[in-house]
Amino acid sequence: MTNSLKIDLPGLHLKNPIMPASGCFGFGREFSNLYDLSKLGAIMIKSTTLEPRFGNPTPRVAETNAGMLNAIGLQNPGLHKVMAEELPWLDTFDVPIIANVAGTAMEDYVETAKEISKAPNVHALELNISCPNVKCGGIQFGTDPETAKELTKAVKNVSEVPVYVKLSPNVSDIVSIAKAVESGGADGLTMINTLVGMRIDLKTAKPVLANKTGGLSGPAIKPVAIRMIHDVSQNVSIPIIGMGGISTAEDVLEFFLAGASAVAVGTANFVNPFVCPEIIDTLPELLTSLGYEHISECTGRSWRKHEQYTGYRP
Amino acid sequence: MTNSLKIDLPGLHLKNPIMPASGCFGFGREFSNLYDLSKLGAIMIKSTTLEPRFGNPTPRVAETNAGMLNAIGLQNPGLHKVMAEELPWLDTFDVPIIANVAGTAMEDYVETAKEISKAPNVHALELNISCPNVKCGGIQFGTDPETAKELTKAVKNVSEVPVYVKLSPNVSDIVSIAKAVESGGADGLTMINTLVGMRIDLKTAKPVLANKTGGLSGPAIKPVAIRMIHDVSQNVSIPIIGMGGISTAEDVLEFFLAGASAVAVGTANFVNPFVCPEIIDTLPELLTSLGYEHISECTGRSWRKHEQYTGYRP
Amino acid sequence: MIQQQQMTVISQRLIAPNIYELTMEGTLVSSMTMPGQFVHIKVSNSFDPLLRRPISICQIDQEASRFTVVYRAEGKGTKLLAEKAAGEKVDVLGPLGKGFSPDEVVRGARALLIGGGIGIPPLLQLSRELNERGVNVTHILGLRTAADVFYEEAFNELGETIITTEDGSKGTKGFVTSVELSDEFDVIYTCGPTPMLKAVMQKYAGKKVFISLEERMGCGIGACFACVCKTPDDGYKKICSDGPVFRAEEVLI
Amino acid sequence: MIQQQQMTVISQRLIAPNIYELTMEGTLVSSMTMPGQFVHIKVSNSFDPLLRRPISICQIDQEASRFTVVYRAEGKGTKLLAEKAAGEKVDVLGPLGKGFSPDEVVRGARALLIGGGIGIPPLLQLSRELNERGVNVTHILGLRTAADVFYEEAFNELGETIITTEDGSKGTKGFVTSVELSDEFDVIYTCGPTPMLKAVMQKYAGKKVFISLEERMGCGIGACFACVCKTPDDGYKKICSDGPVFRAEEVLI
Ligand SMILES: Cc1cc2nc3c(=O)[nH]c(=O)nc-3n(C[C@H](O)[C@H](O)[C@H](O)COP(=O)(O)OP(=O)(O)OC[C@H]3O[C@@H](n4cnc5c(N)ncnc54)[C@H](O)[C@@H]3O)c2cc1C
Ligand SMILES: Cc1cc2nc3c(=O)[nH]c(=O)nc-3n(C[C@H](O)[C@H](O)[C@H](O)COP(=O)(O)OP(=O)(O)OC[C@H]3O[C@@H](n4cnc5c(N)ncnc54)[C@H](O)[C@@H]3O)c2cc1C
Ligand SMILES: Cc1cc2nc3c(=O)[nH]c(=O)nc-3n(C[C@H](O)[C@H](O)[C@H](O)COP(=O)(O)O)c2cc1C
Ligand SMILES: Cc1cc2nc3c(=O)[nH]c(=O)nc-3n(C[C@H](O)[C@H](O)[C@H](O)COP(=O)(O)O)c2cc1C
Ligand code: FES
Ligand code: FES
Repeated sequence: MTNSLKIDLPGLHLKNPIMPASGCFGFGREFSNLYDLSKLGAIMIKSTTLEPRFGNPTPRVAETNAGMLNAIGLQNPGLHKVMAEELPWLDTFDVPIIANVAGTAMEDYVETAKEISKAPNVHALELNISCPNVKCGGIQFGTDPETAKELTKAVKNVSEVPVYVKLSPNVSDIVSIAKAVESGGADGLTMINTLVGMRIDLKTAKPVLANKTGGLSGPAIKPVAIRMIHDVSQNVSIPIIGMGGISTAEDVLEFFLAGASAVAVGTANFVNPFVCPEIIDTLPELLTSLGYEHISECTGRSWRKHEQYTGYRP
Repeated sequence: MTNSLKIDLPGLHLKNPIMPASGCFGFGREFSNLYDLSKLGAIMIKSTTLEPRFGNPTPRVAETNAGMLNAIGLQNPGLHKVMAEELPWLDTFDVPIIANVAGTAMEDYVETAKEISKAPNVHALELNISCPNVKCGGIQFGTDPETAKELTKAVKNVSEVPVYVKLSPNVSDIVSIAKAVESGGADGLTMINTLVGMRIDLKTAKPVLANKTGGLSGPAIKPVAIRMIHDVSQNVSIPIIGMGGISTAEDVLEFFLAGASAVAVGTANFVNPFVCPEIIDTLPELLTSLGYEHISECTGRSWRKHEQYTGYRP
Repeated sequence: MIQQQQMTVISQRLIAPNIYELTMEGTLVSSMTMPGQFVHIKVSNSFDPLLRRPISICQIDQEASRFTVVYRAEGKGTKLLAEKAAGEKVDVLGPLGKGFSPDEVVRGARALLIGGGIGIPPLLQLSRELNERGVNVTHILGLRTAADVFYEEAFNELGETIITTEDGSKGTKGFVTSVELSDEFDVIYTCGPTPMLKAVMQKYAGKKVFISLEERMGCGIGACFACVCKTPDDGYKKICSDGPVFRAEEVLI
Repeated sequence: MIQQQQMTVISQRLIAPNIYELTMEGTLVSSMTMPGQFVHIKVSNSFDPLLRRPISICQIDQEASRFTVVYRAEGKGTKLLAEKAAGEKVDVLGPLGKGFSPDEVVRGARALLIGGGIGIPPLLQLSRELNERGVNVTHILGLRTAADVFYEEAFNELGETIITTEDGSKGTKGFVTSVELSDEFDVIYTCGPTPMLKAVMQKYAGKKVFISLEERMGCGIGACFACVCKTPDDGYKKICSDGPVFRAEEVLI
């Protein structure tokens, strides 16, 4: 039955195409108390930077209508500790790791990518060029096509595993960024990161988040993610791991129809910590009920001629 | 009491800063059966183009989590009929009209703006350079600063009334567009128009909207609007009419604190057709409860030194 | 006059698989004048679901200030509506649109009412009003299968009632257009899925046919241009305010 | 073990202006081991509000598989929670975090429990467990005004209970730190708004003080880094999983 979910992507042989999104699952320790992590298709670990980062002051999250803002600020224990403690611990599970790499300068990215790609259970990198919550680094790499391409190239040069680039939705033309990144040698795309947003507290007249702005995630942004994946998937030939507001098996399918070949679940893990295994369990039946034999048949079906294509093939 | 809501903006002497947003109120006829339009601060009429437009095929709307997509496609009876029938009818109410002008080429915009600005009850224009739902025209004017500036200039040249430019949120850097438009002579900004989004029907595997993509509006986009108004208001010295997800008096205040000097209500009119008069009635009490004497004290308070400023002054 | 009112749920019951009958009470009912009009229902106070749901008026009881709708609980909004119990409040905007005008036929005339699935309910109030005006009414009600049939008795009391089911488990096997009647009718009223409306229009071409249309709606009152359909003269009609009921010749579907 | 469970509402009542006491039943209760832990409640099935709400456990009844929370209905989520009636289901994730350890004191020791406002409820279960361990407990409960006082009797039964009100309408006028006690205490437990915690830490500096912290939360289980606070050694603690209860010296507030 779950055979209908098996997906191969560059570097990734996934038992199913469902994985927690970076930053919404830490390094998996907390969720390992709730269910067996081996059940997941993959895990996108929290953005890792060369040096440890404490992140932004609190409050770091705020609720919005059908969404939330976060400005964690890439808190993480740094490359060394992730290599020494988190990845070996994760290796006790039968699940490939996608290591999310962030930085503030090209050199950071390159050094972190080079090292972390050597970990035996890291099967792919996710290059975070789209974090809206850090002063320098992150998002400026993701809004200019040329810079995005250069960074991709540099990281591809040193990485031992395929490189996926995580795109920002805060751009006028996401297709041109996607194409630039593809021409820089990216093996795949992950999209979307959060939209920049803000909430203001009426009583204090100040932004709710200490960082003022934060990244908007959750069901509210789903239509934006769907649109961007729909547009990008028609213009690149590398696979897309889709994310942005996924909470149900139906949502997963909507992302596939738009053009995704796998998906990640972020915010929904906070609402229902069992959401990933629940989706994995219900997806096969949903596929059957809609007449599909394998989920890969769905990829891009909203715009492809059906005959033409049955999902990304590596 | 409602004196706490009186606001003056270029061309506009408003009894209160609450107005229906363009496209969510038609030309007011339907709502006039529900309440007295003279109660409103102003009315932003449906985008008017030189020639009549039928718009896009149906379905034209789709629901999303805490939001909706629309792809009406600027259906309107055209300049001539708006001048001959709609504006004279609206003149029977004591309410200033902000005429929203759209087009597909610079000349259309200029000609429509020139004519419609002559109507006695049109006190300002709103230049729609941000409609995501028409093939050519609209949004491409709103994503390139230089084009936006040129169009603003051209329209300013011919308009008999102040010109507000409506900005698109689908850009990498809204501040640079805002500045360009200001340097082109805009008297004010209105923001934000809708975010481009999509929904896909699982059963048909096709986009729900006939136009495929549509504009996302409603509470879901409020944090994006707040952030953009917060950023833009610190970088221009023309006033902003804010919109995007407003449903309550509290929302109105959040927009003012972010940097708006007046607000428009769009999607919420569909959920509660009485929302505008209800907000106008409850706003004074909310202001009092938070210790404000006049709503103009709130403009930009989330980022201004309090002493420095007490709202936009013409 | 269109009103927005917190109406009180009097009763809610399942009358066929996933089909609910909901009766509500409030002064808004006094404005309900035409069968075939609809109400726009906000099913929860939350922003999710955000939009109102258009549902046709099925029965009106002016004396008790009550009206009834019948709907299929399928998507998010209608499933929430199905949870409302007696005593709870529901936010109703209405009555909206222009319905079937029973004035179109005179005493003694013959009317044929053709309903398909969830298009059947609005024909009940219409049939009652036609009966009151002394019109002779025949009904054809099309459903998928025997279990889906509802209101058969209520229609039977108002005139001859022919049931069709796609699987033949009850009545005539096939569609509403599979029924051959020898009588001549002065007017035909029909409500149901668009393919059915088209088939009915074709079968009864040349007759005086009234159809009730559906479209995705925003405002429901004619302001947003979400629900337009084209007309033969290259113009358009808004289904929510010019309709949902039209003369077959008026609109292109 | 952390569980997610649809728990059944047993009772909900208003015990002071805007303050509700909610009792729920389910097997999840069997995992509740430490006073001061909290649960993360999803107040509706809708995506709006989206996030769970962290609420402290106030009373645990293992025999009946029931527990009680006391909360202020102020924002969107807690107002919806206040609408839940007996028999309804509520989605609870818990128990979460590390609470007050009653093991820190020995039989015959003296403990001072200081609660402010909505920080009072978790001290009730703590006081009970301290009493069971033969600890001598004194309570100081700070509120704004007489009408806001709740659970006075319950605390009285467990030990000396001093009420303070800001307006002096009941008990000592002022704040919890306005109370001067001649006794020496072996341990102090406190829960309430941050300014109060700071004042208590200052007044009882040098003592063994346990504080319970609050912060905006995402996951509630330690995975998202939303709720961190700094520690004196330049490290950090996650309030949701390392706390919410800390030794005063452990964290910088
Ligand atoms: C004038 C009119 C009268 C109607 N009368 C009835 C009736 O008496 N009984 C009944 O069961 N149904 C009726 N419908 C259809 C009913 O409106 C939809 O079934 C309902 O809106 C679906 O909502 P949902 O929450 O189940 O689905 P969702 O999938 O959650 O709906 C998502 C969005 O799509 C819209 N939508 C989905 N399906 C339809 C549809 N078929 N027509 C219009 N909008 C749709 C919803 O209103 C909502 O905005 C009528 C529709 C119209 C236009
Ligand atoms: C560990 C812990 C234990 C708590 N125990 C209790 C308790 O026993 N009784 C009680 O009344 N309150 C308690 N609180 C505070 C309670 O969580 C908030 O009052 C509640 O979340 C506010 O939700 P709302 O729907 O009323 O407000 P909204 O304004 O709708 O909340 C919006 C968002 O902000 C968050 N938020 C708002 N205020 C707070 C706050 N003070 N602390 C944390 N998050 C907040 C909400 O969780 C939500 O995500 C506790 C908080 C924490 C962290
Ligand atoms: C609390 C939080 C922390 C996040 N941290 C990261 C991060 O460290 N790196 C990253 O690439 N994305 C991060 N994201 C973005 C998510 O991975 C994801 O792209 C986004 O939230 C959209 O998906 P969702 O709507 O399912 O949450 C974070 C999101 C949230 C909500
Ligand atoms: C159905 C619909 C039609 C719209 N038509 C127009 C339009 O014709 N011209 C325009 O400038 N904006 C149009 N808008 C955008 C709104 O004016 C407004 O900028 C946007 O919806 C955000 O506000 P809201 O979230 O309050 O709806 C339309 C929005 C909707 C929902
Ligand atoms: S639904 Fe708005 S015009 Fe018909
Ligand atoms: S709330 Fe997620 S780490 Fe504490």
